Amino acid sequence: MAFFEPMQKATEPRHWLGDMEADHYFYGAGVMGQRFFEALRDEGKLLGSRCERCDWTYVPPRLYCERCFAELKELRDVGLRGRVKAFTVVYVNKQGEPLDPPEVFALIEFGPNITPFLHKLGDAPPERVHVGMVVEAVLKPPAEREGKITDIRYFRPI
Amino acid sequence: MRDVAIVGVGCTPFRPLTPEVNWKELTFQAAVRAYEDAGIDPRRDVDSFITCAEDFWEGFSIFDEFTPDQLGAVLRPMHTVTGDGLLGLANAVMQIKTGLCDVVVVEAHSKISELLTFEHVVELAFDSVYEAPLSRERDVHPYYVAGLEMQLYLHETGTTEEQCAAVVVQDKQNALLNPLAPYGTRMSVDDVLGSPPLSDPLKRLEVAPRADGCVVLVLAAGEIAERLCEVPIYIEGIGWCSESPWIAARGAEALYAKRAAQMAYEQAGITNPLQQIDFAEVDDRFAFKLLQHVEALGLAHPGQAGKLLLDGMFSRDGELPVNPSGGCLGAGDLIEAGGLARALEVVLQLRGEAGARQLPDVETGVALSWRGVPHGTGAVAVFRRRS
Amino acid sequence: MIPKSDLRKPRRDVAVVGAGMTVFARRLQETGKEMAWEAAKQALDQAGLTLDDVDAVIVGTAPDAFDGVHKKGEWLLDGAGGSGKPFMRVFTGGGTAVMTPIVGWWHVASGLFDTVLVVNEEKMSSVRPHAQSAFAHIWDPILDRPLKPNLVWIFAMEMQRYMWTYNVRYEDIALVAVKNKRNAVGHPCAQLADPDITLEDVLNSEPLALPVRRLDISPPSDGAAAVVLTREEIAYELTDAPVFIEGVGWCIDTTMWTNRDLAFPKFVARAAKMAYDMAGIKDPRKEIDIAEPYDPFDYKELQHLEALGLAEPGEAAILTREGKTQRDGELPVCPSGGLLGVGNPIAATLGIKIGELYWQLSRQAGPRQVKKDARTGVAQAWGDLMQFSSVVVMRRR
Amino acid sequence: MAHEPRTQTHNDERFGPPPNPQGRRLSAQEEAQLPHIIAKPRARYAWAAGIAISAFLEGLKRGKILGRKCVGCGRVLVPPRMFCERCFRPTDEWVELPGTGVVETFSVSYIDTDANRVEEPILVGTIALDGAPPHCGFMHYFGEVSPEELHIGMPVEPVWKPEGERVGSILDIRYFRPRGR
Repeated sequence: MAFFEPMQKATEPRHWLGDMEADHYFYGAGVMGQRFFEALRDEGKLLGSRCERCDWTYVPPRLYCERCFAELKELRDVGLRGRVKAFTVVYVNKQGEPLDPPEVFALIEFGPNITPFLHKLGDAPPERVHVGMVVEAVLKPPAEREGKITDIRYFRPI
Repeated sequence: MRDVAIVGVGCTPFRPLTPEVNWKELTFQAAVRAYEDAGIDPRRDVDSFITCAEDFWEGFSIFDEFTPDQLGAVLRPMHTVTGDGLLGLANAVMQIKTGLCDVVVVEAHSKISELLTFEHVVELAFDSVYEAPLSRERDVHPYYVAGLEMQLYLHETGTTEEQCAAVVVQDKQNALLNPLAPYGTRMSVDDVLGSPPLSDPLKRLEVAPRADGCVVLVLAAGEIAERLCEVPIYIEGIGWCSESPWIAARGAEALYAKRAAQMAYEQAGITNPLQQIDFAEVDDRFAFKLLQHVEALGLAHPGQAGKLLLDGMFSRDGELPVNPSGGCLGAGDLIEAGGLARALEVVLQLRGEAGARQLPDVETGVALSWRGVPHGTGAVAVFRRRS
Repeated sequence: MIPKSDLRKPRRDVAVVGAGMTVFARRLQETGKEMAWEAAKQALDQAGLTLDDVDAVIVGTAPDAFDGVHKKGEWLLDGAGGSGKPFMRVFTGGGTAVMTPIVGWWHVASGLFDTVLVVNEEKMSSVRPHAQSAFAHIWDPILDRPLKPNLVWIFAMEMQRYMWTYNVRYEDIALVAVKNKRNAVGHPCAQLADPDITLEDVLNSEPLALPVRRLDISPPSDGAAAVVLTREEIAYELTDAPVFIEGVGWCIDTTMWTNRDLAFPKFVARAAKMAYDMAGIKDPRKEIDIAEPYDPFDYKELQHLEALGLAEPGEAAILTREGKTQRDGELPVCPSGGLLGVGNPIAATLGIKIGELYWQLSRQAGPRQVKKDARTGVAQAWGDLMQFSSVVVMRRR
Repeated sequence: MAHEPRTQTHNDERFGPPPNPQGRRLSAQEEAQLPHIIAKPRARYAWAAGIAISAFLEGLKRGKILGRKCVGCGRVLVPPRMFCERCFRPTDEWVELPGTGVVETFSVSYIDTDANRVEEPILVGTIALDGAPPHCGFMHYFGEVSPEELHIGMPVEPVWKPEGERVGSILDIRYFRPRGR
């Protein structure tokens, strides 16, 4: 006999409910993340870290260059203004229910040789968003910033 | 270095739900079939076992604990690859090539129907400081990342939404001939384009529905394979590659797949894939991924796959059939088992055992896997029936 | 039965040419990626190589539930140097510490790659309220989890069974903790080094799940470690003293842990036999000069020495009592300070198992260098639900 | 803008390798100032119990401990499974065990599942069940016994919840107690 006897009645199979959740997690921002978020919170600046050898700037800044593994020591302010490289309009939430209004996510380029930056777009009707559109970051007021990525509310067209 | 061939395959049918068995019983059934097919006794003949699984898909911390019994691997060398089935296959190939092992078993399964919060777990793979908080704020569906990548691909290659929708039509039609595939049907491009938008330009029907199932492959060193079976299917090349894990690092092309293909082709001596490859099975969890992956395999110039698909080049009777199994869209998104499901179809076709969907005169086939949103990791394997 | 092939014999030699590790401690400041990079960069620097020289990357990290990150290997990959390269993560619980170098070995020995970077990382401080919140999910959800177990329970049960079966005294087991915490004093990454620790300190430490007390256990920790592996020819170009991986073995026992005899870890013995056979070792007691067995608990060092064939069942405690496993003893065991002394960031203990053997066998271990001229060593790790073991034999030729 | 480099070699000769071990533990105050995100994952499951464990749970509800016999090796597998992992073949028949057994091993635990300290120790262990092969059984609590009395080899029996309270769970057994108590 190659197989075991199967269950035959729809009521026979049992299932067991459970989870794989901890109470919560502390997700630290890291050595470079700390500098990025402090600059965002306290000075309203977006920082990147530059690899001299590869002539490449990472935003948000990384401690190391992904390409050559050099330690990155130079931080630079990339400004709050960039261009839309790609975008999408999302219509549903995780439960499959409609998102009203829909959310617009985008990759934003701050310039040549800089990694694009993932964030949301706002103050723009989805149908008017296009690739190449110039946008700028809208920050929360200084008093409301917490040192989180959501200190940037979204990017809006200029 | 030694040759490596597939000498046995086994699987369960792919289905939306499998409430009547747990993952051990599911896997046992696929394993029994694979060992029967290979004519081996796992308790005696197998030198190493590999399972491909991720903890959060399964709901167990250290899922490796729960892997040996159902494969016959108790008190034997066995380990888990936290990756797609083709990554497991790569480990098996290397183990045999070293000379350490003669016969290796690779298993991957999906019991994804048991995960009640799939979308949340997908988001858990995003960077928890820079990426996840953005979608968590309004509980946004994590497949927005696929929408973003699709938009980038369409914009930079000129591929159209109709061409992507045609992928769904073709896959679901191919699946009608595959008894393992649960999602075969007939539909039109307009049906797909008219389905609700998920994340522009991605439509609901362009997302592969998930499925449960298990695939087990038995590999053997070439000199043994010849003795074990009549038609060993040789793994002529296998490659894998990961791009930067940052969502924002994505480009329009599937660089991971391109590099994985380069590695596999180099081993297989493939310099002109269009000439040397007869058909392909590629991951298409999202319709546009099929086109992007076909281009990464060098089977179409960048931006041309969509047009060629409409011309019928990749259909079952085309010049270069792609996803005769129905792919992920027709056979189901099998999570980490996706790569082995692709490989399984390639093996069945090369053996001439694909039944109603058998392609004529095929000798070399290629399988391509992708680890899904939000990652850029993929693997490519080239299989051949040697005459 | 399938006759074994004539071609079955590893023929390409693989050596360790560099190792690195970070401090093991609660490290909330760095991300896992950043720690992985620190260790990987050091290993490459020590080998005199750059990331361009690396053909493939292998990553080890234990449960995703520690970090609360799904597909943690993918997340770590840029810090481990994997961007744009063939990248592989394998996972065998605590056994990952010595499994990734085995996987690295077959990457090179297969002929597919020349030089690979093996990076293991672990961060246990992210999960709240305690690392136990992650361990709660390692149990069978139907048979075990309803009983609300604590991970320490199974080790207590195993230790109890071990002591009972082989008539081993707790006082002798506790000596392992004393030895390793003292050994760790020479280790710059150590979390729990203590030059003044005494047997009484261990015996009187807080009872957790008896027979296990606080000082019988290695502490949860954050850290990373890395090694560079390459083929023989390149190894000799890089260094005069490469340390070769001569034998690898790994083995897993049944999931049904309540159906096993917990006194003797048969799976460790099987993994060891596989590695010894490959290395041509017939009498490990005579041929092994130094050992780095997995010691998350003090009794585990003893049980593992026995399963590794370095002591008879029940004898390891006697060897410990007689001082033979001290750094200057006949068979130095855990000269690094082990998990008990240096710390236990699960997968990252690669650095005190394979890393330490590399430094010891190439005679670079500084103040930790063992007295005897050690040429052959064995490292071992252990994981899952007390059921998996990985073993590596290393040798300086 | 530049920051202190992290890749510098330490030259402290009291220590051996690694040559450049980075990292330190922060003070509580420093930790509190780290930018971070606090989040709780949502990872919920409905695992299929499967053929063997579904029947096992139904058995518990009826106050019975069920095993599966493999005629290949002659073992009675408890907890049951539909295939024998040793013989790699389907198991053959259901067997009802008497429920009694001996203590295979145990712990006297002063910590609970979240590592909190408990005043009254939790007595827990595995039971080698009568009718099953040596070492074969499952984990459970012990009750009606003092930590000093509890020992390996002690004969024990299950104490069931009243029939009306049983739901088909391992907790349908309250605990095991010394036999005949």
